[in-house]
Amino acid sequence: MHIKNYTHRHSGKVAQFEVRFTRYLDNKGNVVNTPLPSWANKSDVLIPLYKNMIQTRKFDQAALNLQRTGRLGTYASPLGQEAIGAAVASSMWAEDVLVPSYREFGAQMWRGVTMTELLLYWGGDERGSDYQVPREDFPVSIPVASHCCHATGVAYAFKLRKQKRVAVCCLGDGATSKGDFYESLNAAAAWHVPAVFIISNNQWAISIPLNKQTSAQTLAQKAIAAGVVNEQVDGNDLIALRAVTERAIDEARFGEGPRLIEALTYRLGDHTTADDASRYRSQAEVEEQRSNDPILRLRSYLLNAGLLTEADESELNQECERNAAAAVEQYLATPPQTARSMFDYLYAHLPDSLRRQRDALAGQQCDG
Amino acid sequence: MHIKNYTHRHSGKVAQFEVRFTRYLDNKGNVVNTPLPSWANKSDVLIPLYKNMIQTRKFDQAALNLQRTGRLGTYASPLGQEAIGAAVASSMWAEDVLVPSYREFGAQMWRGVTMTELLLYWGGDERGSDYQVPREDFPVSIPVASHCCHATGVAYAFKLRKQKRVAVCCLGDGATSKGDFYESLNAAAAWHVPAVFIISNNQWAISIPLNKQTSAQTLAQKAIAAGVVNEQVDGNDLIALRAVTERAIDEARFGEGPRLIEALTYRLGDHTTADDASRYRSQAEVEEQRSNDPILRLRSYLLNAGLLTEADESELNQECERNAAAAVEQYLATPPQTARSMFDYLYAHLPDSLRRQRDALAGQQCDG
Amino acid sequence: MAEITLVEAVNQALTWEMSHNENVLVLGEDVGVDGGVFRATVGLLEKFGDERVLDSPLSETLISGASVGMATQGLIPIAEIQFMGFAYSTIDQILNHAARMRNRTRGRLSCPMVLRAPFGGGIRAPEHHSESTEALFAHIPGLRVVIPSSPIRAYGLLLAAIRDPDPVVFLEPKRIYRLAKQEVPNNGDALPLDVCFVLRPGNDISVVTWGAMTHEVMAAAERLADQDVSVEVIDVATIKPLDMKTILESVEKTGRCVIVHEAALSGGWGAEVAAQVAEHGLLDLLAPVRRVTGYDTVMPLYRLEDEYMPSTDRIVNVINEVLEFA
Amino acid sequence: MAEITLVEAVNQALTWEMSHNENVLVLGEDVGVDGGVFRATVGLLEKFGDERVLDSPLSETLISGASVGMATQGLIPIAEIQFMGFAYSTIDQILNHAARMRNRTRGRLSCPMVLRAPFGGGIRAPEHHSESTEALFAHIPGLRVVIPSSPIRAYGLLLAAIRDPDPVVFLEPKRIYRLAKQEVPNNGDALPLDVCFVLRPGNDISVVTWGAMTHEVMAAAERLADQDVSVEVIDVATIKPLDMKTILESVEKTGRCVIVHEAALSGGWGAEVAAQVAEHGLLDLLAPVRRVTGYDTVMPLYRLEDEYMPSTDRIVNVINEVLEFA
Ligand SMILES: Cc1ncc(C[n+]2csc(CCOP(=O)(O)OP(=O)(O)O)c2C)c(N)n1
Ligand SMILES: Cc1ncc(C[n+]2csc(CCOP(=O)(O)OP(=O)(O)O)c2C)c(N)n1
Ligand SMILES: [Mg+2]
Ligand SMILES: [Mg+2]
Repeated sequence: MHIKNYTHRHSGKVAQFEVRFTRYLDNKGNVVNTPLPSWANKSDVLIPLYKNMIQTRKFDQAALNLQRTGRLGTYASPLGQEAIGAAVASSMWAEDVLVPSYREFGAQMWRGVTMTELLLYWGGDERGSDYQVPREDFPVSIPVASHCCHATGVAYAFKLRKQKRVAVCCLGDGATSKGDFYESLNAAAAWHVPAVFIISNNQWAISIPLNKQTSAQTLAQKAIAAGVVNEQVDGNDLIALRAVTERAIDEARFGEGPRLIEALTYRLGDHTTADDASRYRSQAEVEEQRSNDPILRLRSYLLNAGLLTEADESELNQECERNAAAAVEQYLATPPQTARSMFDYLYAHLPDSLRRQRDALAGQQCDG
Repeated sequence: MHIKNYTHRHSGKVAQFEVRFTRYLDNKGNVVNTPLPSWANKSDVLIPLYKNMIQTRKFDQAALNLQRTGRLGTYASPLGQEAIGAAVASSMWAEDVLVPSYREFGAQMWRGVTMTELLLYWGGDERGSDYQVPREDFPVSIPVASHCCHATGVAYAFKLRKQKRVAVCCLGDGATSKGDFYESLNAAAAWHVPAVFIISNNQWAISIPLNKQTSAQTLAQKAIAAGVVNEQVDGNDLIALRAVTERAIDEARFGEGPRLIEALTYRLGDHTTADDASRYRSQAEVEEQRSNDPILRLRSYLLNAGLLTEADESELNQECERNAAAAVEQYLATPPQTARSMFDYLYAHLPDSLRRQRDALAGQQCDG
Repeated sequence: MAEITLVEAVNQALTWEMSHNENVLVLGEDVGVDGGVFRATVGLLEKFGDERVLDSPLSETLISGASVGMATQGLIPIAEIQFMGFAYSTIDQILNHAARMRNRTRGRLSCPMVLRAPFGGGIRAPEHHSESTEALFAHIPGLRVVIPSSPIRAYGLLLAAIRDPDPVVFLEPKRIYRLAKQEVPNNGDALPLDVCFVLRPGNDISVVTWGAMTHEVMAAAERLADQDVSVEVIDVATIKPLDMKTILESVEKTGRCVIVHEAALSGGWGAEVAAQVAEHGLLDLLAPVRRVTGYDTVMPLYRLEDEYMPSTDRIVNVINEVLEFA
Repeated sequence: MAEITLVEAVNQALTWEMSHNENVLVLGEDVGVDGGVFRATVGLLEKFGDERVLDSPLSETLISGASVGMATQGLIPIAEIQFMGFAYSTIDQILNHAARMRNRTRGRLSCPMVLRAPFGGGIRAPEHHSESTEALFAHIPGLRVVIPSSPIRAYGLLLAAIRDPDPVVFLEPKRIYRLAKQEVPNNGDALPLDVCFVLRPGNDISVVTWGAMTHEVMAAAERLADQDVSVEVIDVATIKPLDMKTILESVEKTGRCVIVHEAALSGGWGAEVAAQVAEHGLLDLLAPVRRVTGYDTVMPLYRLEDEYMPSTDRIVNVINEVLEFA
């Protein structure tokens, strides 16, 4: 038994869509698409971005090391995805708000979150989310995709107050399967707010590869469901990424409505330190992806373009390593919060009924 | 200050989509698209469908009358949307499973749900969901879109058991804003299960018009986010609807994966009897939509095509009216359940700890 | 001064606060042109425009989650969930984000939002429209849960909820939306949160309740007064955090306690009240604390809803049993 | 027979039941190739194939809702939610659909599904990974909530949960996933649901607990035994519906009762136990029922988690206070 050969005739097309893709550099750093953006030959633009990527990687190494030696909790490495944070954050204004996932340290650091704060957070201390610089940025969201709603809300506040600010939300490929991602996108468009959603499509959500996550050919097209302008970009190509994010954020800022960008990248490390990726993906796949390393790619481009020397580079590396080491030291030297600090920020004013509990905590008992 | 004139160059298109639309009859019942489906000149196919639409309307009138006279609870009228139920249900096999919204009485009745059962349900009696005929069909889902997940799950069961059955889910335009709708679609595609989602786009979700609900130009395109084949159809054109639903359901049945259909229609009545639509939409809009009445349209077509005479029609009307009246009578004559029936179906076996409560209920007290 | 209903008092409070604080906005399904399915937001769109009276897509998760985002920016979103039966998908946002934003950022960000929802049975509503699940929210640390029981308290408590710097779930007993009218001075005066209200002083027994059930309890108290039984009626109002001081003082005086709520017995908020009375008031108690509640069943469709909900008769009976306990 | 851990016992039960009932399937995030982030489903994919061991998209609402659909077709889906902190978006499906499918269709359709989730603190996990919110589920009529406290009980109770014709939320205390090993005969024998287990008989005081806390309570009982205090330890196991018979019989014997759980105090499931003990056991009680629980705070990040959770010391102290009460 099989399907009849139906002959029903469509009367016409009522909508058409396409997803476009941008890449400037191939994985050797060669230019494959011209003209390049105007800033692509400016070292004052590119070197800070490159440095942010290096710093992110040095931080990552330090954090992994702390974790392995029992001095940090479960930790999620951004290895291989460093271009995204640099591109996104450098396309934002200071007064914009970042609503990050748990893997966008580069973006957070660019905006002023310190490595010590990041370590405190992953080291189990709430003070790590009390960012001293980007005071309005969100703490990382562990519940996947739930923070997309926050970005829509923040962007709504900007619109209501006629502020030229943008809420930028970073999420993963796995996050695009969640309903709150879709609801946020749909409402952002319906309300026409300045929110930009950046998907770091690193091909894996823990052990779930993209093709088990969705049958959509691209993640960019998820935006079509909400009527949101979208595009796909090579997420390991800093030049392409920055061109795309800069435009999207700018457009959102100046009233063009929300945007969605799918950045194609690859998670080179385990999902977190609690994960063992060798259980579900081949070493060959990972090895192949190493040649796409965004840092190596930008490095080749910068060296070729004469924007960076090997000497600059080694200095940069050393500086970033020193910074990471200093943060580690500061982190390890930070005394823990007192137990009763559990009550300090629970409410603006601790309700009377909780005072007893707080006081009992000192005496090691809790019975209302 | 305005947006810079960005020049970033896309490297190419990575995906393309279109939404197609089908209509065979204009709103006067004239054929505007040929060839018609093969069954479009068969009275044994069309008259039962026409009758189902008439029956649905007669039921609706009876239910509204009961509600107005205080003998039925809040009730949601399908006025103006009768073609959808007839087309969808007649495209299903008996062993398929319908997962309906609260407004698809026509589809439910076609499948064997009795008008008495429908009245009992809206009259506040659980027995109204104990359908004697389509034993596996779902009861209506009041929480909007939550039932989409059920359709995906039912379809998964069919796939697992290699049954050639389809789960058909009916939902409204408002439902497409909910995350569970999207999650269901995405998983249905990822799992490649025989589920068909039918959106009755009646342009309103209570007082929210479609353009406040979403910025998507069509609702069919929401399926693109999940990689689901989709199309749009004139939902007041029974011929087009049936052609489209029959094919989609057949394709799903024979392993082509899920389908989504957007049926364009209009809610001629209030949202429910608790609603007063004149608060938020103009009488002129409603009047204009009356000319799109799906029953009148099919009637004209049938009369023109010689498939129906005015005499047949009046007989049909009378029969449907009698059926509705009989159901009303049966409904009103049904004695209420006992109070302790609250416990009868709570669990397969009532836990000991609840026996006391059940017994206390007789004695009018509940204190554990 | 005209007398107004509870739902009108909600509207009056919203109007007052939106007039006096431009950071306040309302959002939800049908809150704009329609004025809300219960008309709680009627007239706001005309007064404050469609940016501050925001009809949202049909997405409860988004409504609550976007409110979190707005609140961190210093707006005070008042989100309406159309019925409590559709509020469960907000729990993720309320529990994982709203109620802990201040704590997790050590005070850097906070979440001054209000989530309003009508709840409870008794209006012959369809399936899923009549439940009372306040306990699900009240268990969440960092949250406040407030339930008014009269027009005056709806006005004063809603103003307080809006002004509170932390998230508040404000549950409106829809059965009494239009049951009784009161004169409610529109003076912007809030009532205190976190304290119970003694609706009727008495000496023989303390009856603790909230929301619509205050009406059955007051009726029971009236009836018992005829038998010379003096019932103290306590309206908890802010069920989370719980003002046990007022309740325990009352029980100290009366020695007997009955708790009344519509929600299912097991794990209902009455359990918390009972547990605390039994712990801290044990020596005062002359009889066991009893609860008169809905059953541990699914809220039945409306034909049987009156059998489900505590009636004045049931309350009177249990009070009598407690009084007779020796 | 080899000794196995609690999580291995879960795996053993899943394997047994899937081998003996082809209607059983598991679904969830990472349950297939990865074998679950805690390895509860390891090996199942190889044995039963990817149609019965279904890696799902990252969508908890869908996982629970699709399970409802499957269950109405007579499948027995065992859905894994990776951590309880991500289970809140399932409440809508569990409360509005799963737990009332049988009731709302008068028995025509039913929902024999199991929703498994690891819960609780103590493993230095990231934010949102350590909460205990069993009370949210336990308040839902029509549901069962089951919590094992040892490998043997994990095996027997999970088998029972899978075979139960109604929906069961099965919460696994992840702190003890690998804490202790036991010989667990793999014979397919289920343990009974809806009854408490007396882990240790005693005469002086009844301590009621569940999940990981049984370990602290047993340690406390050991320690008190040295002081000649005889503690009866009751593992509630099925917290909903609640077997008060066993608990009340114990309190009748001991006259004293302490309840211990990790979850926040207010509205925790201990409130229900305490309320019922206080009501039905009032005349037996020689001292107030006390609760030793987490605080009404947000579960702190891991540096302070030990301060949050009831320790053996805290439990011993409260037991001593209750024993000294006169
Ligand atoms: C709502 C929710 N469900 C499950 C988890 C457990 N979890 C943590 S990360 C993750 C995968 C996320 O994948 P993706 O969105 O692609 O981000 P990536 O980790 O690859 O950066 C899962 C399932 C979670 N944190 N939140
Ligand atoms: C989850 C949820 N939120 C809110 C409601 C209240 N409500 C009932 S119907 C409705 C509008 C639904 O619109 P649509 O999906 O277009 O279906 P229609 O009523 O037009 O057939 C709303 C908001 C609900 N039933 N469920
Ligand atoms: Mg990923
Ligand atoms: Mg509609």
